[in-house]
Amino acid sequence: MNSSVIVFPGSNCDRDIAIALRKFGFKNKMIWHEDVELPKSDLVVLPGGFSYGDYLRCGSMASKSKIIQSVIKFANSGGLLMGICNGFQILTETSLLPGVLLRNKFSKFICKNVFVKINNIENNYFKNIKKNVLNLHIAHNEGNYFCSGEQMKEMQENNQIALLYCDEKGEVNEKYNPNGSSKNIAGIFSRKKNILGMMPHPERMIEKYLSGEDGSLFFENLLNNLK
Amino acid sequence: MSVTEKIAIDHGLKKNEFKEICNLLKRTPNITELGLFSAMWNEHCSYKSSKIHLKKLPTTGKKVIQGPGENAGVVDIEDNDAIVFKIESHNHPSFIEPYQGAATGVGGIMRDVFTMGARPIANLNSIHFGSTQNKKTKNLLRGVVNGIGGYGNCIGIPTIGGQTTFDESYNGNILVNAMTIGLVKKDKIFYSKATGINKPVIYVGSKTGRDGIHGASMASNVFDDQIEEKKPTVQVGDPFTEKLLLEACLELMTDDSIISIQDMGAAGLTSSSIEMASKGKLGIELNLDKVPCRESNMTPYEIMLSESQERMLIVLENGKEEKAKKIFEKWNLDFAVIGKTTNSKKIEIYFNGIKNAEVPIEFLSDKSPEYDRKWKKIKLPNKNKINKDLYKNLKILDVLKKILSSPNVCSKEWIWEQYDHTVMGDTIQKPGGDAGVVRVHGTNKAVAAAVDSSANYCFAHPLTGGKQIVCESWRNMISVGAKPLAITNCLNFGNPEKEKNMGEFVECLTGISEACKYLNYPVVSGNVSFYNETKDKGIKPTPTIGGIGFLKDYKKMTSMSLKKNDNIVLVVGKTEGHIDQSIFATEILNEKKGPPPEINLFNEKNNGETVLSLINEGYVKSVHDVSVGGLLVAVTQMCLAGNIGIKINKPKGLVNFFEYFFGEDQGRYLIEIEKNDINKVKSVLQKNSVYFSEFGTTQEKNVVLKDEINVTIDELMKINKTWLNNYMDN
Amino acid sequence: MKIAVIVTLKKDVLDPQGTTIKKTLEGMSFNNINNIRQGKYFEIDIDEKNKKKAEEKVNEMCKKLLANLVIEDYKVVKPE
Amino acid sequence: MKIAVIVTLKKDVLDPQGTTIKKTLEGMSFNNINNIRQGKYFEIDIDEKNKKKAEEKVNEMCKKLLANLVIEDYKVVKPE
Ligand SMILES: Nc1ncnc2c1ncn2[C@@H]1O[C@H](COP(=O)(O)OP(=O)(O)O)[C@@H](O)[C@H]1O
Ligand SMILES: [Mg+2]
Repeated sequence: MNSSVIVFPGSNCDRDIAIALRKFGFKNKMIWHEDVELPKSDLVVLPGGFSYGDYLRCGSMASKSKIIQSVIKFANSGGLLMGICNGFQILTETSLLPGVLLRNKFSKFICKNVFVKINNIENNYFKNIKKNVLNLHIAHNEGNYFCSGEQMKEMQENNQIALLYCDEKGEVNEKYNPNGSSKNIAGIFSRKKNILGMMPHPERMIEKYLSGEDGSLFFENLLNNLK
Repeated sequence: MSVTEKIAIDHGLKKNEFKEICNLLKRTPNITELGLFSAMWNEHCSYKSSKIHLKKLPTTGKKVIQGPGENAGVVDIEDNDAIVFKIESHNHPSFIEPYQGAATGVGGIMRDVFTMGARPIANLNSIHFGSTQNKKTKNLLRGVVNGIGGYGNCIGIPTIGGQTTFDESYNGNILVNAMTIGLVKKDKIFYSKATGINKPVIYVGSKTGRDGIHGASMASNVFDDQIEEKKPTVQVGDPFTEKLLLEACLELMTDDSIISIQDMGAAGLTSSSIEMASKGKLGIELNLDKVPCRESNMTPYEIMLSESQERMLIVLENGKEEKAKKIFEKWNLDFAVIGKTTNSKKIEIYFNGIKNAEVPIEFLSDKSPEYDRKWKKIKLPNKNKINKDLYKNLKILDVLKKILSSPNVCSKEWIWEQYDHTVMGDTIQKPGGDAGVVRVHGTNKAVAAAVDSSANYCFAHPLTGGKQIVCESWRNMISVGAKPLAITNCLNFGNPEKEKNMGEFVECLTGISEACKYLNYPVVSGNVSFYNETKDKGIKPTPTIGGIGFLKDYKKMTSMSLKKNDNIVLVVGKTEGHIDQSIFATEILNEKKGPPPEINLFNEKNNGETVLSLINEGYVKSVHDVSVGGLLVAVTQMCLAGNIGIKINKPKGLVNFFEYFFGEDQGRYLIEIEKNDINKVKSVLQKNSVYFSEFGTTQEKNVVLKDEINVTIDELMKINKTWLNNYMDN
Repeated sequence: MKIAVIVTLKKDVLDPQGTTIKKTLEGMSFNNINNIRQGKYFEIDIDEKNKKKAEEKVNEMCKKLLANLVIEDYKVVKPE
Repeated sequence: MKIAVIVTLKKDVLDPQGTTIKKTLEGMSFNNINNIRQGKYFEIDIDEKNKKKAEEKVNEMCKKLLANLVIEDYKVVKPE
């Protein structure tokens, strides 16, 4: 399987995600934001970090970069496109995903482990996954998901909600919401479920010596689904 | 404008210093030249009060590749890998503008590290604030934490540790010390010494603005009522540009285009250009018309003294300009050839085509003043005869709870959760433990790091305090299973022109030096920050030690979280119940007199090395050094980290429980051992003449001491974690 | 010519920063604050002498980059 | 009563956000931009009917929290 990771000035989880992809068997290429062409890919990833310093609005300037037109084309033709953290913010700024990620509720950067419940497994990302609650890591300042009432309704009707903040047992409750996201949303899909945006960083959880191993589960499963 | 003595004095120079400058030059300097002298001769750049004392520090060792004198120190960690690290203060700016002050502090120290060719792999910080009752404290703390996080998180370097204290002596002078650790290939280290003449001098990074002019002289002065007027000297940090600068520099460093490289830190273009030339015994010619400026009409004086951030000065090999330019353009950074090296041994500055300044380099560096300031010896205080009746009304559990929720002991999670501590995917020990640990990417090796200071001990007796902080740093390395390698130190003191402060400095340094020598824990870099004083009120002496340790195999790392029920916890090291200067004495009894706990370097070394060998043999399931708060606080921290309880043995003999449980005797560790291994471990300890005793047995839940304590982990956890949250969020 | 823009969050969008600032101010004993909202202010110096044309350009900048119309409103104003 | 405040960076102070925005706009082929500076806009709703008093209070808030006079200037204005 071929993956491509787009590198923007200020991306800083690009190496981490590349390592994770390779560890679980993807062939990966790093694509510079000023490139115009996307190589043939089975998966494209917009990595975490602070593209353009997170200035103006997180992801806003990356969404105007040269490469982004090819990324949009790729996604519109059904390609798998995943945005993690800053990548998720870029996806909403390009309108590939609905809504927006606001400043965290208590106006604080949060770096910690959280539990998320997988809300929809009928897609290439989570089909066949062995757990329905994952222990993942978040590290962000703007992860407070917000969208209009209409958009929310539409997402719910289309089953577009991917991940929800919850407790160990999968109970979704405002108590376990780290950043104020509407409905505890930690990740969402596009209508066709080929685009996934999520705040947690599975790439930081790929070894027992790191924050945990549920990221491994995610990547192994993703690769199997694509085979 | 012709320069007068008054102008020189306004620049922070002393009368006799100005006279000396005129003597050296055999004329009066012009204003640009005066700017150069004032920048290079101030305390911050010249180390004029500290130089003669810093020479005492042990700075060499088998693993030391580069000691003090470069942008950062370098130590060997085998297989052609080396660690570059340094700590630096940004105290004065942070008090004036906490966000930007702290942010640019982090930015500055990272540049010191990647200047040497190293990719930063971890950040730490040591921050000290005034009393929690002080009105300013909360906003200062919030601003500083936001600034440190804002900068470090953006660049994508994990912040893996730090230290936060509150004490009213910092009411008017907070301390912000930032440390960075970088990884470099041993044969790819870059230095600041320029060599060769007629080599192009390159300016890269952000444009030069009027920010921060006189920052270095601000750091060389006490605060007074006019503090407001000094404000314009605060710089604004741009972490985004720093990230680009980091990537661009590392890209250029892959071949041998660079002869010498130096970040523009304090005193900007002045100190960077002069240092390069001085180390190479060369001259340097600068054409300021070529310097990329943000504002029009900047004068040579302003350009030379600007402390705009995110800039570097590079001496390139001839013919490499085009290649270098391409790289910096790719990263959207300014690039300009602004001068060349010469054999004149002078700095020559041109502006508008005319020579604007000319000073022999030597006058600015080697001939800078050096003072042997008067200092007063500080006697070891007598033991405080605390009336034992004071203990009678106290309950052990209440005292424990009070200490766990006191500002200086409570959990600092509120702070470190705001720092990205896992980015780069190699953090194997997060903040909250004895030391942060990151793996050396792609290998089995790992590096541990911690920052330590003990202002109360140093205040009570600087010599002992100086030893103690080195020992504590050493213990923190051992506690994560790392071999202590070397340290960097940030020496935060008051006004050196006062004998008492200078005495504190000299004796702390003597203590540091003795301990480092004994423990074979050399000092490879550091920074001095004097004049932490407002309206005559100085801070307690606060030297900060940034320690580095090495793990050959990261899988052998230990942590302080208890692992399993029914294991034995041993106290290693002797408990005598030293109460003076302990948190029990100062916070609970409100007794501030007496000496700090004594340091026995022999025991320190012997205990530490024995514990480390037990760790390496795999016997130690968890370990924590015993520091502020004593045994009971230490064991509680282990319980909270592992979510496991303990049944504590009653101490034998006629000991006073308060002294036993809350005394702060040094050189101690708590280690968790499986019952199967206990005899073996005891025999190793005995063989090495290490004092130990059985402290308790782990159990499923609750911390229990018969007749005195029976409390759940959850309750203690809540007490420990909520204090800072409540303080900051309400 | 200098032109300014004020970008504000739409009314029904949560403003965590505003809320935090309000709380902090209350902690500093400023009472009677009903609400605080934080927005952005831009001052754009543009090489265009015709005011109408300049404003048109700025309007376009707002739509394309400076404001996210999903959550924000913007208004072109006279610079302060 | 609603009062607004505009906080801007002082003239000589670096504005990394403004600089980055300018570059991005140029990349989107907006030419002729001489300069962009980004500031903050606050809308404060305060329980005080007397305009002068309200403004006084807001002035104090600015000095104590909303603006850092070391690097920023502020101006109390009419809300948009
Ligand atoms: N307390 C100290 N102990 C050891 N070395 C020190 C100490 N203070 C400063 N140094 C060394 O002196 C040199 C100059 O320090 P400094 O001016 O802080 O560096 P920079 O110019 O990079 O900011 C550095 O090599 C530093 O490591
Ligand atoms: Mg330096």
